[in-house]
Amino acid sequence: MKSWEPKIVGFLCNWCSYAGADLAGTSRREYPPNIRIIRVPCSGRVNPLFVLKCLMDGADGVLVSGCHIGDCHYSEGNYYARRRFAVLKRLLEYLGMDPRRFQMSWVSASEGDKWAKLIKELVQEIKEAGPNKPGLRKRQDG
Amino acid sequence: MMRVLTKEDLKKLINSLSNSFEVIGPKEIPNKGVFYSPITGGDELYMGDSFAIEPAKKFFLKPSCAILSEKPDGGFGLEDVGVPSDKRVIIGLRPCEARGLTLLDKIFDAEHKDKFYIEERSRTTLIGLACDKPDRGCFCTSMGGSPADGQGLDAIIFAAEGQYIVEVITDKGREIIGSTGKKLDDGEQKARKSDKKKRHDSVKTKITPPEGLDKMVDNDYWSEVSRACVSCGICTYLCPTCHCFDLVDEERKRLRCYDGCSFPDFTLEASGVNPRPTKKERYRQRVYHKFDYFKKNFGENLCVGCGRCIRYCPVKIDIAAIADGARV
Amino acid sequence: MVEEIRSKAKELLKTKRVDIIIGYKRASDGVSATPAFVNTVEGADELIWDAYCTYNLSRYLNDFPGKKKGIVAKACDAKSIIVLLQENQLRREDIFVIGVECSGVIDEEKLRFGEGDADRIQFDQRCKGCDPSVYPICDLLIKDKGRAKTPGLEKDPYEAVRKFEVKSIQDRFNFWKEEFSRCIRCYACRGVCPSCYCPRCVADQTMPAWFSKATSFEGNFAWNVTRAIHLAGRCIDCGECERACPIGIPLRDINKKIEKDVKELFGYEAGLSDNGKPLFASFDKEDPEDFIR
Amino acid sequence: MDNIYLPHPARIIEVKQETPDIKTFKLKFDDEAIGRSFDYKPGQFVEASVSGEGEATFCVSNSPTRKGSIECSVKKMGKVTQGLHELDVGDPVGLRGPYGNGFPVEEMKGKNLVFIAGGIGLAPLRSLINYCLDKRADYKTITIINGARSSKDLVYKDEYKVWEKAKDTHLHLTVDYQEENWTCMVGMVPKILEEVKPTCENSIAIICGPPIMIKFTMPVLMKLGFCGPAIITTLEMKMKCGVGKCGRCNIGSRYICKDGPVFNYAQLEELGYGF
Repeated sequence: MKSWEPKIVGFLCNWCSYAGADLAGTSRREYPPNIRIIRVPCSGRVNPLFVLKCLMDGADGVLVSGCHIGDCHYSEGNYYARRRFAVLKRLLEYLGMDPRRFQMSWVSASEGDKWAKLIKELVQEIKEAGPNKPGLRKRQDG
Repeated sequence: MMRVLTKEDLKKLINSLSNSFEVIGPKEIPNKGVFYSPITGGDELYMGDSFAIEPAKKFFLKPSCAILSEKPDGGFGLEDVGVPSDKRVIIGLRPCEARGLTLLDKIFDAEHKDKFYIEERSRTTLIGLACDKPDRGCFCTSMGGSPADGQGLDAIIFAAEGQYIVEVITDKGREIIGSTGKKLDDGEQKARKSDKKKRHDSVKTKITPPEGLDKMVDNDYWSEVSRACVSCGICTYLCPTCHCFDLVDEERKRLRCYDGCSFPDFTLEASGVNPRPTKKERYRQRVYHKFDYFKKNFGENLCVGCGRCIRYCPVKIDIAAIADGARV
Repeated sequence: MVEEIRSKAKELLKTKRVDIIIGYKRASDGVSATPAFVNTVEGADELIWDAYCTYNLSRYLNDFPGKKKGIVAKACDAKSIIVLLQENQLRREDIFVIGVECSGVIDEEKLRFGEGDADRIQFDQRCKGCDPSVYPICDLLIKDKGRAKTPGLEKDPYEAVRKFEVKSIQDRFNFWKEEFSRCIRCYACRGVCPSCYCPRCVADQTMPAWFSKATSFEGNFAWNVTRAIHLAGRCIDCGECERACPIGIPLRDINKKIEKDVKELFGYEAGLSDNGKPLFASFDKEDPEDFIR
Repeated sequence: MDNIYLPHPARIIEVKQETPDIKTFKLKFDDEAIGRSFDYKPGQFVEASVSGEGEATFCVSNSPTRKGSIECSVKKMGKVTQGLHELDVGDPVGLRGPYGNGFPVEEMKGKNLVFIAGGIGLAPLRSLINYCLDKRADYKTITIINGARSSKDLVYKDEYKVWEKAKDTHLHLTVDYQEENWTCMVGMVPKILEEVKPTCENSIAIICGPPIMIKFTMPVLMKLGFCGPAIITTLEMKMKCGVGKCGRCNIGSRYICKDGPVFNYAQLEELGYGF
């Protein structure tokens, strides 16, 4: 049996975090390939349902990443996201979801290094948390 | 055949059944209520007066049940899914629920036989528990049942002064009860009749099932009685005879899940058209299905008077009173 | 009180101030109450008021489009109305709120169905955290002169939440797994909730299907999280969802947790004012972000 | 025991874009023996499964007299139909059926037939029209009134020429509003029906289309002298199981999937419903 590798879904805002991840790539920063990126216009676009769907459909971790406060391309999208996910994060923990599985970050377009470091840490943390198998479903690996 | 079991006998019986049967019975969860669930020992069985919240229907028509699965090799194609074949006994279900199953048989064990229902039925023995204290929601005697009725059961237990009198009805029941306990003597046998009558008379709520509902389809009565409805699925999901379902594809499986006429989405078409657009049509559908359509097709009302939909309706809509009051 | 409610209802209907009165009437079991929708002066005589009137009637306010509605409202219903006004679901001029001073409603689950027990009224747990003196939206308040049995405010309404928060993650998971496993997805929690008014709930959507329709752990967990998160900053803790739940999931525990967090994090409380933006439609530049990396 | 919900594997052998949102799929069972034994009447339907999406009900739109494949015309609407539209020739689907009662082709023998269709409502009627044309001697005059919102919403355009040329057959095409280069009729179906004035003498009208069209066409048919049993329709409702169990397609005490979908107006009135 091949060793388990976590699957992480990342919702990245188009203007900062996606560009930051891109920068990490173009400047050849190394980081683990466990993250699947979904580009969204703004972290404010991310619905708590997106996160929930990922976690219920078998993702081991979810990351929502956007511009630093004050830098939002749409002025205030990330302020809304911050509120929303503060509540969701606490709720998921209350219901027994491992806090490492849902994370949020601000990564700007120039922070390629931060991105690479963040993903390294994230993957490590989720590896420690182990596979996400809430209802002990038989998951389709791959 | 009638036998007398002490409490100890019943416990022993259940413990011994566990070897060769999957045993299911009412279990009490503190502050939540009574639920039918697998029983591992006689001590777990709840034989009190409270009724289980969910009817025993859930073991024959499961809330969600895989009926097809995609081929395991990842290739396309739907495959049949098996039904477990080990023998099962449900102990302590109420006569109304067993009667409900006899009505469901008319749907699922008829033209186009539904193997999931039929196989679950045939692997299960039903040992009923006669009711001692019907509550205000019960109206089984108006629907052709009785707290002591054996219809659809393989055996029925009557709790009597610290012991249990078991009436064996079918061979399946005999297989379970066998020679447990003592034989009931002849004098006692006669007393059973008056006990049954006493139980029958203990159901206080009485209604007259409606006739000729088809003449009042457009009546305002239906908007009046359905106004408080919150369009939830309690009445249909907890009903021992409601059997509507949805087919959904999930996780490489096709599942049959409960669905009900009270939900607006039940009949909503992809085009946006909904033939039952308001609570009036939806609630009327439920009453008509029970007291008109089913009667036209099968000669009986699709209601056993168990009272669950009345007891658990979040806004106390009372189908007994509504059916009773539906007069042209 | 009952007489006052009836005469006010009659007056409102007679003067055409409202077209319909949403109140309570006796249910068919002769003990409990059921919602009443009165549109005639004579009909107002069936209105009642007592501890069995547990429902949050503001749920029905949008069932009568284009009509002027009068509503018999307890403290919790009044708060719900505030939330509905704040979210532009109602027009203030379309409603007339008859506030009724409430001393707490009965806990039906402690009673055998259809059997009253007026002497030993056990107030519902939810009433213990409620301050029934808050009636900011009422056009009229009918006072309870014989009010004696006020359940009284709990010292710390979040005590249970705090106790649960410190449990281990595995304990918390196991607890909710067990509770959610009984969920039959009847959506009664949604049905009775005044704030669950979406024309098409995400649970019913098929394109995409947001979560499993089956009564699997995943489906039940996702539904209960979704219900709760959609009520964040909107739930006024009327506790109707928990009461309606036939299989007894402690939904109020989840609502309370969010209520507590929202208060702690953003100093926000639902149902206090109909001006001002809802929680998630607003932000503060200083909102905490210690969880963000 | 057999699983009544189990579909037979089949494949798409041809896809035709009828209108911007309607495609006709030609389907063939993988197992030829099943294909040969798949016997159906015009008006019956099948349940088609799309991998991962689910199952939906479609009427068979080709005539049983032209066997070899099963054709279904599908309008892109919900989850399953969208999934189907994404499929191409060679892709697998699942099929079970046929279900339902179908049109009373025997009772219709020796009668004049008036077909009234709106939009995709022509699909079940196309099966019946071609069936009747293939057994032309059994039926008298055939009148077809087919309407659509615009000319690009008309389905089965290739077949109009054949229908027009068939013996004693009259085709009336109509669109809701006048268009460039449109030479046929203009106006809603009820109005066209009034203009065409088919005789009610020894006639049967078969109508299928959106509810609103049926609502306004009924009075016209009545005025022309058609009575209850002589007006036939095929009903459409959300269906899931196809075998009278899942409970959503009740119309009165009948199930559309099991006892229908074809009813005449007299039967529907008896059930307490109009069209």
